[in-house]
Amino acid sequence: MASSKSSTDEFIKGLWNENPVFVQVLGMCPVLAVSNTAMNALAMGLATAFVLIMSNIVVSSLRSFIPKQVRIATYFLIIATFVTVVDYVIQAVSLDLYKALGAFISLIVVNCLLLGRAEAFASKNTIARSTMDGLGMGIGFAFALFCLGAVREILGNGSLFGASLFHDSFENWVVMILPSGGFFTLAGWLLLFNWLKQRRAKREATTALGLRKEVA
Amino acid sequence: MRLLGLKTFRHGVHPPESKDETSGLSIRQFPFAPLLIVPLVQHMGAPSIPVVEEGQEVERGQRIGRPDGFMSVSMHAPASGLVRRVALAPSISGRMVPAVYLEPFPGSTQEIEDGTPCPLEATKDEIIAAIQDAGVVGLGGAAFPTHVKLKIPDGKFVDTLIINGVECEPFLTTDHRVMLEESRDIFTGIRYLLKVTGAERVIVAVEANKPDAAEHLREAFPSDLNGSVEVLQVKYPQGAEKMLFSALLGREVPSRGLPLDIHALCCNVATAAQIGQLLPRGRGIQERVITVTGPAVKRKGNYRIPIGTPLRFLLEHVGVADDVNRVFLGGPMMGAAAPSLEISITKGTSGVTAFTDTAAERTHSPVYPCIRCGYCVDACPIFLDPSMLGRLAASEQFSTMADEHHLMDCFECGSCSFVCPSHIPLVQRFRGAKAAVRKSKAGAA
Amino acid sequence: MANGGKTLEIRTSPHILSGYSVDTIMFNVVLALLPVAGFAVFAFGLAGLLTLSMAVASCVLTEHLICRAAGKPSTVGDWSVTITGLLYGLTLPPSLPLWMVAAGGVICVALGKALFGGLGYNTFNPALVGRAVLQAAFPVAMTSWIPGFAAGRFSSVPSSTLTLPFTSPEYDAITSATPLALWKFGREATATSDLAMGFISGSAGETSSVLILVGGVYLIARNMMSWRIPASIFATVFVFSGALHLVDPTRYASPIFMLFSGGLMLGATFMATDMVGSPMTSRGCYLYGALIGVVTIVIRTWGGLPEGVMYAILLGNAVTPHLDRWTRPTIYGAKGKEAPT
Amino acid sequence: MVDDSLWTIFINASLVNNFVLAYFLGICPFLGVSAKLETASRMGGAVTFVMLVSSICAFGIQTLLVAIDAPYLKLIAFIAVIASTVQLVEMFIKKVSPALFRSLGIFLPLITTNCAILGLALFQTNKGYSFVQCIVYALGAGAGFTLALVLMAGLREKLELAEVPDVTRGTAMALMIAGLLSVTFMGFGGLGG
Amino acid sequence: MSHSELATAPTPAPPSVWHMYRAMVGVGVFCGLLIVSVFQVTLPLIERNKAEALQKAIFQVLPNASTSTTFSFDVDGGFKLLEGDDVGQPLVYAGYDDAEQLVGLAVEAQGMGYQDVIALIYGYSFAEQAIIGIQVLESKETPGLGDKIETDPDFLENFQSLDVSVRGDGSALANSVVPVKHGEKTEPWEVDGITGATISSVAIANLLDRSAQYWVPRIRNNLRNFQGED
Ligand SMILES: Cc1cc2nc3c(=O)[nH]c(=O)nc-3n(C[C@H](O)[C@H](O)[C@H](O)COP(=O)(O)O)c2cc1C
Ligand SMILES: Cc1cc2nc3c(=O)[nH]c(=O)nc-3n(C[C@H](O)[C@H](O)[C@H](O)COP(=O)(O)O)c2cc1C
Ligand SMILES: Cc1cc2nc3c(=O)[nH]c(=O)nc-3n(C[C@H](O)[C@H](O)[C@H](O)COP(=O)(O)O)c2cc1C
Ligand SMILES: Cc1cc2nc3c(=O)[nH]c(=O)nc-3n(C[C@H](O)[C@H](O)[C@H](O)CO)c2cc1C
Ligand code: SF4
Ligand code: SF4
Ligand code: SF4
Ligand code: SF4
Ligand code: FES
Repeated sequence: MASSKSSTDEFIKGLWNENPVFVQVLGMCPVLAVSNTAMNALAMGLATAFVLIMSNIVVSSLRSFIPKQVRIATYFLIIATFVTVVDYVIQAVSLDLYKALGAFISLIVVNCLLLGRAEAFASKNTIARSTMDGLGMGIGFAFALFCLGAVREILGNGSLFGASLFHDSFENWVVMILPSGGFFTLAGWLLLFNWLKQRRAKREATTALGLRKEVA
Repeated sequence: MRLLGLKTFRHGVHPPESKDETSGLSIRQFPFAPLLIVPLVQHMGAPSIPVVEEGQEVERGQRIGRPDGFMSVSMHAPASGLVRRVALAPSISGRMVPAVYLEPFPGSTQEIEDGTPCPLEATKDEIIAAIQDAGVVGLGGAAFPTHVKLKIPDGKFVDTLIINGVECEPFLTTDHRVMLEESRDIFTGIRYLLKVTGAERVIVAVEANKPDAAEHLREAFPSDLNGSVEVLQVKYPQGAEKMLFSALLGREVPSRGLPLDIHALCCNVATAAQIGQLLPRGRGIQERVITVTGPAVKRKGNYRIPIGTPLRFLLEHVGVADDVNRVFLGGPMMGAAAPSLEISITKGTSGVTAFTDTAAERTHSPVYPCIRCGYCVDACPIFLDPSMLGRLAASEQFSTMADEHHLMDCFECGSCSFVCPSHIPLVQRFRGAKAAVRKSKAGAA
Repeated sequence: MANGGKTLEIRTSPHILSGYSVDTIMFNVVLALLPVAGFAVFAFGLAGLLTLSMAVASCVLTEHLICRAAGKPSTVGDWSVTITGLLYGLTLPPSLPLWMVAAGGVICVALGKALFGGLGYNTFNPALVGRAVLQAAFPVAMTSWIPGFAAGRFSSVPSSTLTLPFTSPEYDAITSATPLALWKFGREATATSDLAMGFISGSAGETSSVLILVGGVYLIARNMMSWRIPASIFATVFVFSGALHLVDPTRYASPIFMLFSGGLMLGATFMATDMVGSPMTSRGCYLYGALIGVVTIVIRTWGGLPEGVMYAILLGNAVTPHLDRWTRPTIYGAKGKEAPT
Repeated sequence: MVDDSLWTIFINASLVNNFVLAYFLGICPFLGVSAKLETASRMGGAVTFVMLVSSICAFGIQTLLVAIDAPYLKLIAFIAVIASTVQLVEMFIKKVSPALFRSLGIFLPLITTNCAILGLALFQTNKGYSFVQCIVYALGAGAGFTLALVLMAGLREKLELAEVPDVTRGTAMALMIAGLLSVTFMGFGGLGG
Repeated sequence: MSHSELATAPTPAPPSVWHMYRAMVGVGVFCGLLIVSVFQVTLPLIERNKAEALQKAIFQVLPNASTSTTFSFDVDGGFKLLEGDDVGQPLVYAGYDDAEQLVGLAVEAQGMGYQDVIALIYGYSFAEQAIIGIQVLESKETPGLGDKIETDPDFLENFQSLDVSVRGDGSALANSVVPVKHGEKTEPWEVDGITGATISSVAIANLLDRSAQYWVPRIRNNLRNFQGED
């Protein structure tokens, strides 16, 4: 299957059909924890995407060099290294952002998406393909985080990227910024996806039926 | 367990009793139908083997079927007449069963020939054989061959015999009348039963709504018998033997065990009366007392009805309302709905209740989802969780029901369905589930 | 014969029913709640009436529309959603902006009930789901109270009630603290008679303990409600807060105060008893009540919030499956020796 | 050094700032292993245990890293040491108590790569807890994790027999329950303060 | 699978131990190099960021100060200028004005709030014997509610001059810092609470009280440590 796909397909699948958050439900912790504003969500998403792309590249380029027995340990080493790099870079860029993301930058290490892609994809594919996979998955992840962060910030704070959207008397839905709001928002997105999927399935079923009728 | 002075069991329900209209009516003899259809299987176990042929003339009380093995009993002709056919006939279960079609002679008398008596002095085995030969099965409803129950295996013993005169089922008053009118037979029967089982004492159990029966039996209680008459609280299903054991003896039959495991044995009063009546005379069962009642019945009463009387004849004779639409053999709690009027009365039939549309209480009520009200949990005398069982049944998780929720311990008393405000047909689901479990077990074996 | 060609109906036993039905039970709960609602309207005037009407209307309408959208017959007729609406309305501050009331009503039914499968399948009490989410969403509005029996309450409404949708309410200078807040943040106890009769500020429905008890007794007498749950809650609260009060009366409020203040009466009588979220076994009900009682007192005494009944009941709902499992009775005959197979 | 009382630390880690419901740590096992009560409670036990072990490890590593002044190795060292310690403990349990191994064992490797464990190590370091405080913190976090998981499992088992609409079935429903549990736990706000 | 099949199946070459070492060490070296170089590059930036943030906070709470110096505190030895080996000792920051006169001290304090620990820094003025400003460093209080402790002007006004004068014998504060209900503040050592965020505002008052009870007497008893007379 995979071999018949072009690199562009690898990129596209991560964005939509195999979106790590909405479809595969991976790496939930950072998704929920740091999506209380669009800015945090996007920063976290990009940080994760960076680590994902870099580790995919390194893993796929070293794939013949690393024996099976020690692969998980090396993957962890590689991922932890890039996370440490990101951690320091963000600290150097903005202390405020670093504070907002808190320990969740470090926690990218244990995000199952990273180990999962390293093990399931990068260790078996070429550098080019793995890069595209990392890009697709990473951007898909960042996109999903942004979707969450935007909803939560707009409702919870009446703003997007810190810019006020409504007039002053807008009443914030504080719950959206609270932990429970994270659960509810993600649940809402999943409900939407389920609903779309079902509608499409139904429509396909009816058109298939229609075709069969025409044939008959 | 004792509440408010009277003994009873825990949980259970209080359906309306509806017994007043017939409890005061004495037992009346019922005429012969033009054609009696006597099924050869009226009990749990193997069908009897016919010993008559088409065209043969039989005497009332003559044996027409012999037992096929130990789990089977004899059948006797309910009337003198001509055997028209030995063929299949419809039964309450909907299945066709072998039966003897008997056309009574016009003017056939109710007289019965006596056979070889079995005196009280006979040995245990002789008495057990005589009971089998008399065709006695449990008249309490289950129609389990009584002699099987009485055959105590080596190493087991019975200390208490319980005679079940509770009659907790609404509408029915047969046991009530039998206790009032046939106490002599009952006590004779008890003597036989005590002898066979070796029990030290007997307890006759009566529900508090039959004070006259309790009073009568107390007075008639022979002074040489070790035992008593106990009055129990009115509650359904007080008459189930398990509930009697816990109420009277404080003992519980082990799950999937037998009453023998707790050294007790339970017989219905009518069964005891039949034994007391038949054995000394060497006769077999030809008829039994049946309450015919219900809002749709015009001449309600307690009738002594020949076995094999077709339902249609019975109802025509007592008269029913034009819009009758449901007829139950037994009472409304445990009785089975008659699929047609072509089936006939058997030894297990303790009552016939007929309802019209208007009087029907189980109207076309909407079924709601289970609201977890717990009424069923508070009702189940076996302490099951009918709500959980019902939900599991709805998603067809039959093996979970059996393995984790004791499905097979449900004895289908119907208390849970009765109380359920969501009108979920719980017992119906449990019956289906049990059948499925048995089938898969049989398939696996 | 009479029944000549007619077919008989074949159903399996039992053929009679007790006469209880979900809709009659629910309808009776509505009846039992009406006096409480009536008193709320009497105490808070137009504001109370508008709050309650909006709460019921939004809940009922949401249920109706969701049923329609799912292509199922509307289940509004079983009255359960009316109870949800009424109880939800009774837990709200009477001056809450109507748009918030409506939003919470949608949350009650959609998030609290319909998305889990509707009647009987919700795990948490829908009315409290609505209230809890609303409290988290609009904590300030949800803790701004007006005093009851204000003059002119039948001719005007607080300015906050008619706030435009999605905008912040403006409060007149008339907000006042509830008895529990007075105690928690000022150690001021309110007179018991005022508590019992409802001459206090608070949620629309928490003001009249007596009418709540009357409704509860009515339902218990008709066997439509578990007496075990409220009894266990009251006993636990009384004993626990009584013990604390004995230790230090200045720090810990009296048990009578604890029983009659806040949402305890309404919650214990009408909300903890919602069958859908409470245990089915009797031992389970006692434990459930005890848990609710203890958590309520813990939150009231040591927590950050002045009132904790709502959270205690929601926690009770969450623990219910475990209570049901732990307290499942031994079945008949399982105590004795194993049966020979 | 922080002067929080042990009681405060425990209540805070288990209820007020429940690792799952307020900090969003360990969501994957929370969603993945909460469908059956049996596995959920065992998983809870296993996580609590690993938390304790890794809390002790992390305390040691942090002390060491401060001594040798190599903060940049923190993450790698945490991951490596926690993973190998858990591995060792796993082998030890397998030897000493096969029964315990059977009930906890299968979860252990899974748990090591779970953010609740690493999160605990990072948080206790950030907060600057003493050794005893670290242990109480780990126990509180473990208890809170187990509580959330077990509550969730009970509710999901109950809903398994419900006629849940198709759109809600699966992860969406689990998230909704988690959200409602999270709202419920907000009632504990301010406790232990 | 039968034995004969097993025997004929191609067995993968056993991985040589050398390969494993090579991989681990190779990757390890690569990672180590990467981390250390990134660390080296970012360290000055990070330190500068942190220092700036701290400076900003100190000057926020000590408005008259223009420079600051960090002191560490030793229970036996009093306050000392911070040196490399004082890690683990509590720190305070002394602020000096343009004339290099000591204006006050900035002290960090923390305590449990509504959701989690609130950490803040406050400025203590010698002249006024009062807290003259606070700055919240870390708080997870509810947005729109508890976070009013950072934004509510009425509340922050409490800390323009919050009396923490010491008793005559210098052993303790003359009056504890106490929280009161909103609008009921009458004494200079009282903190006027925030309606709707009582817990958070009470938490601030309490943590300030605890910290000031500890630090203010010690600071006053070791005053000369800060004036270079040590
Ligand atoms: C739910 C239920 C209710 C019963 N009620 C009665 C009853 O009221 N009277 C009775 O004699 N037997 C009743 N039985 C049957 C008894 O359990 C028992 O089988 C019977 O009394 C044994 O006597 P028999 O074999 O002579 O019929 C009931 C059984 C069940 C399962
Ligand atoms: C296969 C089988 C064997 C039985 N064996 C005995 C027995 O040995 N002794 C006994 O007292 N009852 C025996 N019973 C009868 C039951 O215990 C019980 O009395 C009978 O099913 C009627 O009870 P009920 O009317 O309450 O349902 C047996 C029942 C079955 C189905
Ligand atoms: C979701 C939610 C969040 C809350 N957050 C805070 C908070 O951050 N700080 C606080 O002091 N109180 C918080 N509270 C508690 C109440 O708003 C406050 O303690 C209570 O209403 C006290 O009221 P008063 O200050 O008007 O007397 C919160 C309550 C809820 C429901
Ligand atoms: C005694 C009793 C109490 C009830 N309490 C509530 C309640 O607190 N909240 C609610 O939404 N519905 C309540 N209901 C109605 C109904 O059970 C509820 O809507 C279900 O939770 C919907 O599945 C109650 C019903 C009864 C019979
Ligand atoms: S339920 Fe059966 S056994 Fe009990 S009284 Fe009725 S007919 Fe008799
Ligand atoms: S029918 Fe079965 S489950 Fe229902 S009450 Fe009777 S024994 Fe219990
Ligand atoms: S009685 Fe019916 S509605 Fe009530 S718990 Fe049992 S099955 Fe559910
Ligand atoms: S592998 Fe671990 S981190 Fe990934 S989804 Fe499964 S449990 Fe979560
Ligand atoms: S991302 Fe936290 S456990 Fe998976």
